Amino acid sequence: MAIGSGLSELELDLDVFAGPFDLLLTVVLREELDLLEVELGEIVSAYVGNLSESGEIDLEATTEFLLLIASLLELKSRLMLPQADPELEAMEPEEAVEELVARMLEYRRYKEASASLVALLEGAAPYLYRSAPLPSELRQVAIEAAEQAYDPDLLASAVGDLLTPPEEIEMPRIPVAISLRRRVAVLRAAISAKRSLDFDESFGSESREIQAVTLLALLQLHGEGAATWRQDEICGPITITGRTEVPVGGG
Amino acid sequence: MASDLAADIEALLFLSPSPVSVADLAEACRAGEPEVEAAVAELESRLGDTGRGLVLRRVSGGLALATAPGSEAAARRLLARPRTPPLTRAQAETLAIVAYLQPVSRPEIARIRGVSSESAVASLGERGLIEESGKSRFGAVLYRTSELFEKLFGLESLEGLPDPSSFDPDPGDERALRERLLSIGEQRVGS
Amino acid sequence: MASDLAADIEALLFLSPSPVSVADLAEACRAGEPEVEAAVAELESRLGDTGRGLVLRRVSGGLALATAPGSEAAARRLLARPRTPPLTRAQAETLAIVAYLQPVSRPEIARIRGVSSESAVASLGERGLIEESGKSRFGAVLYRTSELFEKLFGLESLEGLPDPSSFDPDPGDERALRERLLSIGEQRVGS
Repeated sequence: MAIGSGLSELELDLDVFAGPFDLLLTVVLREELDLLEVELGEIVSAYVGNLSESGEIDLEATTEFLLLIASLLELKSRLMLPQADPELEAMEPEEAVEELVARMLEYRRYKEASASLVALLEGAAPYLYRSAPLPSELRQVAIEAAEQAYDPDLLASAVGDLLTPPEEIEMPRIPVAISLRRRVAVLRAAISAKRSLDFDESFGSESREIQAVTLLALLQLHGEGAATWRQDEICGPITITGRTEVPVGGG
Repeated sequence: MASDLAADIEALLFLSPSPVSVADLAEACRAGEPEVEAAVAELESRLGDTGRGLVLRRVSGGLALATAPGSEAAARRLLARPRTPPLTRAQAETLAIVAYLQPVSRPEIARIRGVSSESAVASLGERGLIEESGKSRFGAVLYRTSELFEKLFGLESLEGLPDPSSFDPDPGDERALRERLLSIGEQRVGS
Repeated sequence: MASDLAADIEALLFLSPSPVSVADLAEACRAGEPEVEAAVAELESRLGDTGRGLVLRRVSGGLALATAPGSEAAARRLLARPRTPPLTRAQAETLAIVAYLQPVSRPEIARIRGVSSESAVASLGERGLIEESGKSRFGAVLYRTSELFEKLFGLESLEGLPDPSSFDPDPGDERALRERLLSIGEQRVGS
């Protein structure tokens, strides 16, 4: 069992939350923590750090992580977007709220269902069933009465399946750590130098992972009101613009 | 004749290690299903008499004999078999998701619960309540509930699970939740 | 009171796979042995009534419930018929490993399949397709296929198992089947 990359082992130490990653979205879904307070970039860095330390990848645990972090990112980024951007109409905060409400309601449904299952189990517990081997006279007859019911090729083909090596899954080589803070600093410097820049032109030569974290940094600057961007078509060029004149909090 | 059939059915249910359907009882007793149904009703009412130690249960798609609840304490003392430990919160939530959405993969369970469900899935498997049921398109193992689950939870079939929509909060609660979240979002966007 | 005790005793004898002594019954029911004797007599007379499918037996080890004579034919039709529902993928893989590599231990099966195979082994055992065959050097239970297995697959002997090479993705590989399965199983876990 490769548990080196297990989510339960990813310990987080954030400003608003300390504990296993495992718990984080649960706490958000249970409304015990405001998602807007959570620094998601730090979680990604911590996970990537863990992954490269352990050197092992448990595919299922990694899928779980990606699913969980992706839904956190989506929810948070939608919550953070100002209402005013007309070109980003598709991402109204109302929609973010709808998404989060839907997630919370879905979780609640199964939480309630689990309580009813526990009650069913409790109600059925006093009924005990017999568990005893069949009397020998009934067991012996079985062999004589048995007729062919299965095709032996079933076994040969199962062995064939077992002899088939699992598909090689290309795992990206992840640099030891990509610091979100570092990317925020790089992005700030680039904006203050040029005020407006093209994402591909400035960061296109970096690795995909660094580009991804730079996008996270952009989200963070956007949340602070320090930068905005346009992308006129899906997968088209991204233009980043600094907005030094409107810091959040009116300072 | 009818009483002989009821006796045969009691004997078959006593011997059978798992619940037996009316169709299988009919075939084994060389009787029609309506006669079996009638004999089952007769057996049930006889078992319902005061002072009886056994009851008839309809579980997991068939009929089974079980001990009456009043004898549980004595039975557990004799067999030195304590009640199985209650489900933890994580196990109960995971089991509910598997029961309603089966077949379902672990990443999907994690998505709904917002938490990795590796150990809950493993312990439910160990308790025999869920079992593997093939793989998803992406190669993740899929899980479903077992026959033992239906037996231990007293369900005749999965149809017997309570309607999940009965667990949804009333519209007032839902609206309050939505408004609260929206106001948080607006504060944050801070104009 | 006496009838409650008779009901408890009926429940206890129903659950116990082997005969139970009066002393053990008394202890489990928290009653005196004379009361238990009286309740046993009451249960026996009640079971003697017409239409009951169960009888009380006094055997060397104590008391036991058994089926009343007259239901053997129906029991044989219901239970002496091997259960042959389609094998799940987990069961087919596990059975194939046991068939081609026997004797083989459960940990070895798990290493080849890349997942714990507890429930597949248990259900194959319950259906009589595989059986225990001693222990390995390390104390793990070893499994082999049963005589019933050969009958249900229409095999004269294990020599008749089909050659898997027509399903083998790499028939040129000269290594022994066990070695190949184990090494590919390890890749499966590692991925």
